[in-house]
Amino acid sequence: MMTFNKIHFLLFMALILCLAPILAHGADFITDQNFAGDNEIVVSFSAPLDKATAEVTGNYTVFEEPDPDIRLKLESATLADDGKSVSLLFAEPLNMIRTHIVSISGLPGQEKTTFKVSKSYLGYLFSILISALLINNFVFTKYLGLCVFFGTSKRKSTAKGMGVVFTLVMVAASLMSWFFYQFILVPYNLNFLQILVFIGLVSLTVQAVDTVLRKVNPILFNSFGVYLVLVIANCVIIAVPLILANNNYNVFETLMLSLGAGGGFLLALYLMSSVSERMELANIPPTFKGLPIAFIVAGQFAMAFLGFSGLQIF
Amino acid sequence: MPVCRRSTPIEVQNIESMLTFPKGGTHPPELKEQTAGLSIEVMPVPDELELILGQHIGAPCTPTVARKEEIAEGALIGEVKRGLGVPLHSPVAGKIKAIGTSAHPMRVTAPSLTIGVDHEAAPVQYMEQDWQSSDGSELLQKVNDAGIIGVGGAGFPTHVKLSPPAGSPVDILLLNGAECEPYITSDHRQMLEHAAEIVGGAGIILKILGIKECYIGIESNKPDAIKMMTAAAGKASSGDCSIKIETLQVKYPQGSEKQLIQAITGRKVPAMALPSSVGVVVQNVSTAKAIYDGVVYGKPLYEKVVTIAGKGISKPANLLLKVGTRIKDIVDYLGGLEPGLSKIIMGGPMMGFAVSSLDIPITKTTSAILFLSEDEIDTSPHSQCIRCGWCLEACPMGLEPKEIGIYVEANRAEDTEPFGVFDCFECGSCAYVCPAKRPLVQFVRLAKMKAKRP
Amino acid sequence: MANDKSSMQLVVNGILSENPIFRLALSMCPAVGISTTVMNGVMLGIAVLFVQVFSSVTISIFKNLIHPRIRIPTYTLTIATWVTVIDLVLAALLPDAYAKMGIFVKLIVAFAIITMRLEMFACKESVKDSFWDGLGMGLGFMVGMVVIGFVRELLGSGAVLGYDVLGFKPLLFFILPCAGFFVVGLMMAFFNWIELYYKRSKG
Amino acid sequence: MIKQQVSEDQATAPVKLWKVSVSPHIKSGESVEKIMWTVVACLMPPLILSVFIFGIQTLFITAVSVVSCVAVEAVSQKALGRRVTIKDGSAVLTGLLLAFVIPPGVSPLLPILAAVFAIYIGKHLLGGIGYNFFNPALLGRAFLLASFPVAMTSAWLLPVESFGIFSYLGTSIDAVSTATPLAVMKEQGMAAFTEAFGSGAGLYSSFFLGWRPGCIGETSGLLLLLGGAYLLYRKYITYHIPGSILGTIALLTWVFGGETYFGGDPLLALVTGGAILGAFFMATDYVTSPTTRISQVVYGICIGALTVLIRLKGGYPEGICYAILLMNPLSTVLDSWFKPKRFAPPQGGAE
Amino acid sequence: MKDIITIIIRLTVSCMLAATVIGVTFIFTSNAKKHNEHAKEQQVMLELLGYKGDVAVPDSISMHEIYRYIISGQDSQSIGYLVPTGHGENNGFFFVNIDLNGKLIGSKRVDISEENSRDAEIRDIAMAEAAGSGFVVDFADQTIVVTDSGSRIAYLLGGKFQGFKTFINVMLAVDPEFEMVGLEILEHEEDPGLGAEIEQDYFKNQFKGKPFEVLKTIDVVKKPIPAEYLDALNSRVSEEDILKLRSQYRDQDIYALTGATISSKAVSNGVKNIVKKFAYRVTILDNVLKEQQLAVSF
Repeated sequence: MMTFNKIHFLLFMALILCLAPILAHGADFITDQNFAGDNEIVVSFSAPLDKATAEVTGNYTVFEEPDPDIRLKLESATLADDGKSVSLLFAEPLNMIRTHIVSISGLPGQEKTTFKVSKSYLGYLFSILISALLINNFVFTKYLGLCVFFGTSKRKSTAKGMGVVFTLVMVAASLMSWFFYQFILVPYNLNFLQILVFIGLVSLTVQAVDTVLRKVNPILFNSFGVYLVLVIANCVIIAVPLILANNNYNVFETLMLSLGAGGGFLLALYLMSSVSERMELANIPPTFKGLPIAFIVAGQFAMAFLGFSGLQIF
Repeated sequence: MPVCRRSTPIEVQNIESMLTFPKGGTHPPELKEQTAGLSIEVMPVPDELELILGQHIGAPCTPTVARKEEIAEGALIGEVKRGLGVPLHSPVAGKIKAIGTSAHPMRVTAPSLTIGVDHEAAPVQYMEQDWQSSDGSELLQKVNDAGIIGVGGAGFPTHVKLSPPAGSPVDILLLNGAECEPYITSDHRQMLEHAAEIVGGAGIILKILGIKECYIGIESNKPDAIKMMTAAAGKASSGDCSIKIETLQVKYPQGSEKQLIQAITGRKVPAMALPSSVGVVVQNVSTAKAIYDGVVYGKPLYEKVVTIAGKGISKPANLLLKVGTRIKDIVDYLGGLEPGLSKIIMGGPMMGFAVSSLDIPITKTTSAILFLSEDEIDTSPHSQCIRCGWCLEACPMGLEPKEIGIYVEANRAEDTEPFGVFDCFECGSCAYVCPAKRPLVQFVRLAKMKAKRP
Repeated sequence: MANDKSSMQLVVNGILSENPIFRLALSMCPAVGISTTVMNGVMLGIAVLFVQVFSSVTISIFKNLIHPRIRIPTYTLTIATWVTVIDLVLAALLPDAYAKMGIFVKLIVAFAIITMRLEMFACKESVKDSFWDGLGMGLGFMVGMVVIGFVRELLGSGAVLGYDVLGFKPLLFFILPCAGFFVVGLMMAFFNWIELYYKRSKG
Repeated sequence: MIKQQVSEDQATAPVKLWKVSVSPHIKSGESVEKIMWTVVACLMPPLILSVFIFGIQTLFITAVSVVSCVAVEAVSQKALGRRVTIKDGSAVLTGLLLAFVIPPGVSPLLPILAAVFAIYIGKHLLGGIGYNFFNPALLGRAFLLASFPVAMTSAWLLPVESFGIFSYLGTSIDAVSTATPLAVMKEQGMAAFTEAFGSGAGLYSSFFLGWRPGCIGETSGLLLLLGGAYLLYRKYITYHIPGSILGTIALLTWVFGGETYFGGDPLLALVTGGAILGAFFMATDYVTSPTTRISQVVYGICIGALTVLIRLKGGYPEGICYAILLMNPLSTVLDSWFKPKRFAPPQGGAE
Repeated sequence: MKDIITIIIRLTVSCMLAATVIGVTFIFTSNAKKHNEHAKEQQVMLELLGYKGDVAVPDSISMHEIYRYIISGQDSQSIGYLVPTGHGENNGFFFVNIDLNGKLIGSKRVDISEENSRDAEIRDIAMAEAAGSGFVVDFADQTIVVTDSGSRIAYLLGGKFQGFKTFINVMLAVDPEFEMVGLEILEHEEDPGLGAEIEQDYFKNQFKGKPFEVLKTIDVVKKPIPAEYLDALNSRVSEEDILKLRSQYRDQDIYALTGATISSKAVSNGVKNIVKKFAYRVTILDNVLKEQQLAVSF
């Protein structure tokens, strides 16, 4: 039963990986460009450059996208030993949340090459995933879905089942919500119906999964069916569409957010269930038995998860 | 679960190096110096013997004698009517005083025969008989008639062990001379003093089983025994049979059947299976000696070499005792108890049973009686498990004693099966190493009672 | 079941013996998430009170018209409607407080407590009783939130309702998000202890 | 008969009976107390050295920490109706380790609060020793870091010069505080690091000996290594956890820690920060670490990887404390994934 | 079958009822919401200018919004400003198009009301029309010029930059000489107790009164704030003393928050960049307006 899910999950991930190169667009001659340090941009080329032209700072113009009239002051341009990458050092620290536009003149073949430097989009997508999964884990740092979290984290098998069902429903519901939000609610100015539409879509997804599963794979249904009802009562499932509506995410970002949120929920459930099983064996004071101690342990988890705060992989 | 299952054919390990089992085990202090140098001493027969009717695993004997009946030395006094078992013989000439119950080391009481010893009767002389001409099944019958059981510990009827099921052909005989328990030196002394008989016994077993290969495993802390046995084995080996001595590393529980088989042959006996399933029969060296006596001289098993040691006894010794001798008589013979005595243990300190009374008689399987003083044993209270994992390290069976203990303490003994509670043979390695002094063997026994077999 | 209960009893029942946070342990997310100040507790409490009362009354009025097979969707619809209403109203009238509560106002729609009361109480009882029961539940939630908020605000920032009372900040820890778990856990234990104590003293 | 000892509860029995118990009747000489006090002893040299590095107040902070941990342990055990086991040294060890991971310039009041949190909430509410999921000392530290972020991230002191161990007494910590090497490296870059602490062999040796800003007990790699080596020799710990942690930190720092790939300084990564203290004394805590060899190695690798992740990309300069905390609850999971290898399964059984 | 029809009918009716309730609420609240939002913005701005609490805002004060757009053509870019012509009757905007070097490309009148200009959609359409076909317009930022009886007293600038965790969103006020008048942190996600202290008065007030010359090169120092200055920053001393100390520490860099150097540095760098960019642009815009003699409201 689990393999069934695993295969689907793997297929899904493979699909994302196939899509990845399409997202990572790049100019022909310039193979790579990104921020290196606080005040540094590194540009890589497919062929070695001439040191004489590459290190002339006058050949470069760099500005932030909204400020084409204000050129950033370049301190130096240094060609790497292999001649294939130039590191541009600026006098002032760069505002890295903005897209920077770099123009290089004097490159062979072209008079002027212009390209954008921004934090890598793929990295951004990944950081949404990691953020929802670890840094802003929906259970331990955003405090959502606690009722279901404490309800289903007693046994590892329950936790796994709940987590997997939850992630699947979450991805489906979020994508649908995104679609409705982007193409119906926003164009027709119906944003005030958000809550109604989103909760309706979630119920619909759950009902659909329920019906399909019952017909297609009754065995799977028997093991996961019970969790489907619980999914609706979980605030994470409605929080994700609300967040994506708030932040105006696009479809990939939505996908990443829902995957991260679901995965984070699964992770939290699994961690909690593994300690719950041990907690049952412990001699816990009677007034703390049950939920109070579960809360205290969850608090300890939340404290450990503070270690991820400020994590910026990209 | 990934499982490495190594079965036949055997990977014969380098015979020159010292062998041992690869996983687990501990090194309790050997403490054999007290008695290792003392040769076997025959203790005078006390006035009264008490023979427990159930000397071994299986059905207890039914007495074949009546009260007040006069019996001769070596006479049959008990027989197994139904089930698995061997007959019981009288160790002395005398008179049945009572058929009743006696204190028992494991159970509280057990049915027994009390014999008043006739000190006047002349000792029986056993004559050497020709056994070479007999075939396997005749020899097997003789082994049974002599009432021989595995004297090393569990007391499994030997003739059953020597007739393996048809489905599993046996090709190797192992004689267990490891004697890995601290204090005990009775097998050691047997090997020193009766090397030829042991090797002869091995020959008889080989003939019964119809095989040619025999290894005798001896721990390296008995170099003199290894030397004696090697010499004896060299003499006995011929084209028909090869008897080899294997030097084993000193490590507890080297003498456990499964561990010994793995150490010497590299074969692993599966859980809940007999050694014969991997083609091996294991016998204790003392059992081999008993078989020799029983087959060659027709002398039934009614005497036992027992190590008496510990700081709680005035004079440690290796005694040749009649089965049925009470501890009380031994204590009297050896000059009494010492102050500070805390526990009396029948068997080794790792697996033996603490006894509560001096009235308990020895049985065919008793290999030692230890009188341990307070500083030799550990009585400190146990604390909560700190999950150090030392017990996992020590367990030769790859079980998880810490989890068993934690579950039993939380009244969840019925959930301990996944941690392997039924594979445990209670060697006590885990409890020995436990820094929290947890009574893990006790937990395991409780768990075995409550958990369901898979 | 509750026909013989007076309106007062229904309200008290919601606040004490069936307190949604400490006794029923439902709708814990805001109790942990935004209970850093008393004000947040009051605001969200008002929102929940509004939604609970209005939903209970609505369902109670229309209880005979609701088809049993679409009971739950109807509840969800009702709740979502009233949540949207209070959401819009708060966003328009109290933008500051609304900003502090983040998406928790919208998340009232997924509160198990409200659906549960509709299912267990409002769809069977009279409009009047439903009103009082909804009031009790809402007040119970508010009381829980206020108590937690009081502890956290006092210990975390030395203030009550935004007014500095201690003059110093005892432990920053309490206004940190993760402290919510500890405070709620300890308070639940406290409630358990009171119950045990009460039972023991009774006999 | 001869002098018999009778067990107390059976004194009234008509027949004199001897003590009975389940085998084994002998036990190894090791005990929880012995282990704990040995670890405490191994931590003494770094503590004494820290007095000479950061001044006499470190001793005071440590004493407060140890005393409050022991007191909280005793009070909680009394209050919860359990046997008071302060003599087993586990509370002393927690107190010592707690003091070791806080900066030398903090107020002595901090460890008292942390002790309450670590011992009462982190340990005794969950069932006492053996049942806590997180290392109490590190939980205490995380609590302090959350509650007193300024003190915990800025009260670092420069090593005192010429045995002036009283020089920090009575001074305002704000005036003398400095930054840890890792913080300098993270926030200001390698150039500023070289400027502040020098470079070359002298840097490594002085860092290795402990002459650098840092937590009270983490600075002296040498003494901590000696302590760790003694624990290894006594077989109280095995090399699996420390080895895999330090190896992973070194490897990953070498690969990702520099300006370019494979340009990091693995040695520096080990001698700055609390890697050695964490690897030998924190991550090897029996209760919160896995028990089988494979899971210990996986656990160590994960801790090392998380440490490097937090150091290089996270919000804190040093990540080992949080890395260990994050892995602590996973130790049971790892143990259930990598069970000890059974002797042999039943024939024809589970395949 | 009949069941299903009933269910559908009942559900439809409930949905319609729900939608009605929500719709009515929306209609009633949307205007109030817009009004409140605008009022809140105004309040932040006025507070920045010093009209806090009881201080009444004089009627002579008025605010003028300048919107800046980037106009991208085939391979050229220019900056387009939407400058208000005045309030009330003769309201409307000028579209001023300036190339990257500060030369005027063209200007034209755009007829949208002040009220409509606040709606981003309407404004964007008007702007695109003004820029002509073949040009893409992108909104860049907006600046507010504050005048008192027709003379400029301050500019209000917004900005967003990288903090320690995520971005920091600020609004600041500078006087016509680009001396800092006030700083407000609107949004941030820094650590409580550490970076979050940038919200505190004692940090924000450090920027007050710094002249443009100092702001241009402002940096942070890792030293504790002197006690007397701290009191002044927290407004614990008299008004005169505050002014005295402010001028005393005028040329001093910003004292970094203990344990949050990165956040402090982010704010000071962000403020520096915002002010520098604005100073550069407003000079150019003023020159152009003067040359063209366009009658603007400020």
